[in-house]
Amino acid sequence: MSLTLTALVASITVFVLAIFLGFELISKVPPTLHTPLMSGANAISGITIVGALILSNSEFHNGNPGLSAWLAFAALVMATINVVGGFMVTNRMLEMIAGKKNRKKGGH
Amino acid sequence: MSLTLTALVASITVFVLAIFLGFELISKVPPTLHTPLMSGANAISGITIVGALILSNSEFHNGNPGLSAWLAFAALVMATINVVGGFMVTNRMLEMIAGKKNRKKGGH
Amino acid sequence: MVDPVVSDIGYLVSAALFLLGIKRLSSPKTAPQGNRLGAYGMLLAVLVTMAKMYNEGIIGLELIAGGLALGTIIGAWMAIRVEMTGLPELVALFNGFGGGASALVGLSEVLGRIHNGDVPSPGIELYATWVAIGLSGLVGWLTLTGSLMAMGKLKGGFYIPLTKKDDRGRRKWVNFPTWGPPWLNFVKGSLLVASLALICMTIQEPENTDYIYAIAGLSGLLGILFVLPIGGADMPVVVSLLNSMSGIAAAFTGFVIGNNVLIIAGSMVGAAGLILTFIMCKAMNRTLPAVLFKSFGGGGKETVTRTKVGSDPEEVAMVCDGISKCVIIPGYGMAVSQAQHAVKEFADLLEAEDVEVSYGIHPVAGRMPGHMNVLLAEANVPYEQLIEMDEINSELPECDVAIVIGANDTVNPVARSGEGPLGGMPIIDADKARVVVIIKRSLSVGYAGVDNDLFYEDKTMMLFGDGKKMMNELNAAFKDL
Amino acid sequence: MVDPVVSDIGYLVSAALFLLGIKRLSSPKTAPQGNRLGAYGMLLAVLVTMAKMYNEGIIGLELIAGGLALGTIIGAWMAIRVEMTGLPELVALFNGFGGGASALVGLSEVLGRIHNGDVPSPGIELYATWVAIGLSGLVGWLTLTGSLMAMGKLKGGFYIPLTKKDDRGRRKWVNFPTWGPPWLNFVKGSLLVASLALICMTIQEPENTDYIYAIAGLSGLLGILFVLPIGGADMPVVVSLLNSMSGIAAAFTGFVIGNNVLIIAGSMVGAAGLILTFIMCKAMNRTLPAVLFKSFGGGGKETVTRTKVGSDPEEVAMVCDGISKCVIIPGYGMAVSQAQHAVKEFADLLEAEDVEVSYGIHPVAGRMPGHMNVLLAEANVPYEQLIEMDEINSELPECDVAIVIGANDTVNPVARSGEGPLGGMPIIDADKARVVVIIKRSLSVGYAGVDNDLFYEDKTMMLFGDGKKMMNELNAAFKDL
Ligand SMILES: NC(=O)c1ccc[n+]([C@@H]2O[C@H](COP(=O)([O-])OP(=O)(O)OC[C@H]3O[C@@H](n4cnc5c(N)ncnc54)[C@H](OP(=O)(O)O)[C@@H]3O)[C@@H](O)[C@H]2O)c1
Ligand SMILES: NC(=O)c1ccc[n+]([C@@H]2O[C@H](COP(=O)([O-])OP(=O)(O)OC[C@H]3O[C@@H](n4cnc5c(N)ncnc54)[C@H](OP(=O)(O)O)[C@@H]3O)[C@@H](O)[C@H]2O)c1
Repeated sequence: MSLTLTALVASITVFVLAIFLGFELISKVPPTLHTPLMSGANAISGITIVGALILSNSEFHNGNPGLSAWLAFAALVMATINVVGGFMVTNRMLEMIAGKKNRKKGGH
Repeated sequence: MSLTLTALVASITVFVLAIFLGFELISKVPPTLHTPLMSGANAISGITIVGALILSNSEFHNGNPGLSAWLAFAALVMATINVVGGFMVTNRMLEMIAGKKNRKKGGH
Repeated sequence: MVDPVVSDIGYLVSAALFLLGIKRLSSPKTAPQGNRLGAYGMLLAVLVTMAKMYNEGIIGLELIAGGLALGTIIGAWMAIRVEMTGLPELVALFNGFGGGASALVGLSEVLGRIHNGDVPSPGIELYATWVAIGLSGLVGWLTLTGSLMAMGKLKGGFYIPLTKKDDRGRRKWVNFPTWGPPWLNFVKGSLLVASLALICMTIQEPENTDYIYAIAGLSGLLGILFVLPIGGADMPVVVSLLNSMSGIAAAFTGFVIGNNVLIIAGSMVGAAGLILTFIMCKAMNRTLPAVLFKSFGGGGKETVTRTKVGSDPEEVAMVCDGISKCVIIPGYGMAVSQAQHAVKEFADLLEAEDVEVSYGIHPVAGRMPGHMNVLLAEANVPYEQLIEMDEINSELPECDVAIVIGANDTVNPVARSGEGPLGGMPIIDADKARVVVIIKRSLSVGYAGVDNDLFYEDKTMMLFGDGKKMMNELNAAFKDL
Repeated sequence: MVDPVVSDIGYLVSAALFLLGIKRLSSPKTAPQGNRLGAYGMLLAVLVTMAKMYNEGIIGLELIAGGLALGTIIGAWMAIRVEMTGLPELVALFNGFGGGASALVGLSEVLGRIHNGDVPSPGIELYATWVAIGLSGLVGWLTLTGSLMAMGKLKGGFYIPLTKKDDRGRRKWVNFPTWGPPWLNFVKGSLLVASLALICMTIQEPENTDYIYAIAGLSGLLGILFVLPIGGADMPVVVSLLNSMSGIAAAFTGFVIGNNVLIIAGSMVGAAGLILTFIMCKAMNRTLPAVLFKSFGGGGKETVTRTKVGSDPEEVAMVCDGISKCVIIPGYGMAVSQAQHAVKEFADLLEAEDVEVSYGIHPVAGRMPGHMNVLLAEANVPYEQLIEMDEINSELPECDVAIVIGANDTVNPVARSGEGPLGGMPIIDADKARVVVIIKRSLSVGYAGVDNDLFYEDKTMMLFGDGKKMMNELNAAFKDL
């Protein structure tokens, strides 16, 4: 994983573009959606789970997990909680807000 | 300039992000600004001038410009017209629309 | 040879799904779909990573499977078990976990590299990686401790275990501290500068783990001090800001392990979270610096000295008989006592008598944005009857009875004076109605800790008691009329 | 060693400037700044490129300096010399140059590589580069020929040189053809498919230049056929779409030469241009497929059979004396005759008599969006007096005199019937005013080629003649009253 300058600059380019994109994505959010949006975005920031997965697999010494493997394991647990819990709880909130309306449409 | 797969995918990533960004950038434009916006964006698409510059410098054979150098030259002229003319004409339009207002504020 | 491209493209698709997810989450109709898209994106990213690892040979299978299983069980259990009133705390907690995970990944990477002697020689790789590790640690640990603080503040406090139970059967309750003298801002600034200096020093001595741990310690402390002075009422804004930071931490982690999807998703969440923070500040009528650097609200409860004679359900039922327009204004108390179903029943009773019923929803009623909407939707209140603040305020002067259930700050007329902790917050003008009925357990103050003159007005009838119980009694009384 | 990074960062900054430029261009207050940011971004990109070339050794200095100088002179000269009425054509022309430049860069690269024997062996590099070259050619040539066609159509036609001059001293004028039987869509489809097939074939035989030239030929033809069936009135939409394409072409060129700033700027313009295209369609009350695949408007002028007695300036001046509200509705004719200053003078005269004057601006009056605003701003008409269509329509029933100067389609009541080329286009309800004065040279039709019943109504006074001349005479008559 040796890092070249060009690769770094490419990563920075992606970083900058994504930041701009994030700014543009959200413009007007009705108050009802503030919490679900926050919660959903939070779940997405659990993407760090990818890093935790990779390190949980690589940081072994002679087949035994070392300190850093256990740290990666802790990271994996935390990230998974964040991801699974985050999306589920967001879903629950949204079902409360929007789901009911839909069910009503069908029912009445 | 040998192209690796990783570099290609990185470029595609940038491409996709920039397209999304372009979509998000413009949401509501008052009719008055349709033409200046079109004209300004057009000037920006003259960025191909960078490519024309690079090729105008590289496509030489034994110090003499070959066909492809002349093509690059033609591209350079066209792109420069697009860029210079485009920004100037946009500026003229905008001065008509906005500049007058400002001058008025100062004047009256 | 083709494999890495497939996985890169998989990551790109998952980034696009996140993007669409965030976008859809911000509009009412598409929000559930947005959340699903985000989840699919995450699933894809995990699967792609697993496939990649499988290709390269899995050595830590137990660790991975165990971690995923454990995290899934805990996360799902928390998400299912949580009560609606506990949602904001849970979001804060999850957010802290996200930040912590990013910090841990960075830590794990640096320790692993040092242990394996894989520290790059001075040059661009060392600088970039170590700076990214330092920054992901700084932002990540800060997010973790800050979010835990925020969670505590959102709960408002905690019961001290083992203390004597009072007459209502509850143990001693202490409020979560809110404390922040002006000089604390200097301390916070110094901590930040010190952490950044430490990051520079890690570059000089990349093998020295002390610096890494010092960064963790300082930034953890910074997170605590950051949230300490902020009042509970401002917590949603703080959580949103911390959410933005956990995104940034993930993006830095992406630089550490050289993965674009982390960079894209993380920085997108970081930017979107920041915008959302500003939007929320605006909805609460505050500025971000005011929220962050001036302590406010949620702290010491004022002692109530004035008194007011309570009314009873029968009297209120009589007042409500034969009116033509009633506005119900719910607040945090309705959420705590789970009174929404009883409220809906009351509204049905009134509507059967041809009374026009609507609900006045204050944007920050309850403890999280949209709290009331969620609860009332759960009780099947038609969406059209939920009226936003500005609109209901123009209707209230023609309203016969305003029923305020468990709300306090959001109807406190002192806000109009522009002074004190509530100063300038827009409120629902309940006091413009002909008669105001207020259902709460006592005359005590609300979140911001400010006394409410509305209770003592002549046109106000106080109905003291638990929200749900009083609503049920009111319904019974109304049926008996 | 550090140099390439500096230049990469320079490119990144310039991409960010483009981004901010586009964003600011879409809002009235920030638009001039947006344009400037875009120009700075371009300047930066050019400087960075030159610095990079300087580092690597400049060999084509004469070529580069000559090309830049020539392009700058021509571009600046065109931009300065153009009259306001000619703006849309010029934008179309510039756009075509942009597309052509991208196509030429691709062509130059591929010919250079073949000549130098630098064709990669089959593999990812060959595929990616050759596909990018093919696509940049396809889109680029199409943009070039399509934009030239669009330019011709925006002019409306051309004088045939060397023909006999008529009594007004003008040579014979032919309209630009608009022709598109339904089967033409099949032809266009086949051309597109054939071009794509050719791109696939270039990968098989990368050294075969015939394919490259064939792509250029086919896509050039495609551009012509693409614009041929579309009526002049829809040209701004087409130019906007072509603008989007020239951005895409630049992005593909970025893949060819492996430069991110081209990719970012190009694809951003491509996407933003597409959105703008939809916005413009909406403003003209049409859908994009309807614009592109059904021919409409701008074609054959109908012969006028009915007659109407003209009025004279003195009569109109008398009608305008003592009224209280006057609405001026300008159109293309005001632009052609440069009557805006005379119009403003007339408005001043009326205002001196305490008449309330406002201007009714139709979104597609003239030949480009915002055409009227630009002209009237040039004549120092206060911005507040320019009223948009919907708003002025609610005022027109109380208006004493509506002065229509050089407008036709935009006030044609037949649009309300929903039939014919104008069917469904929202119009300014000039016919609701008490008296309508129409200033134009004849009874002939406007852009869409549809006869206008408004001319023949009793309340309508026709003032036949060149717009500027008639306005000046009207001003003189009004002063003489
Ligand atoms: N929505 C958000 O995003 C958010 C987040 C955090 C903080 N805040 C802040 O929270 C406040 C919200 O205002 P609000 O008017 O909704 O609530 P509030 O001002 O906090 O008042 C709630 C009232 O409900 C009463 N109550 C508590 N439990 C009850 C029960 N079981 N039955 C009946 N009543 C009960 C309490 O009085 P008794 O003790 O006398 O019963 C209390 O005065 C604002 O200050 C806002 O800034 C909002
Ligand atoms: N704004 C845009 O984006 C745009 C772009 C392209 C096309 N269009 C289309 O253009 C039309 C615009 O409508 P419009 O009402 O502004 O214009 P119009 O319908 O094209 O009518 C203009 C009228 O001005 C008269 N005129 C021409 N030269 C004149 C002169 N020197 N002095 C006085 N009158 C003169 C012409 O009549 P005489 O020959 O009798 O003088 C003509 O009937 C719409 O159909 C629109 O869709 C708009």
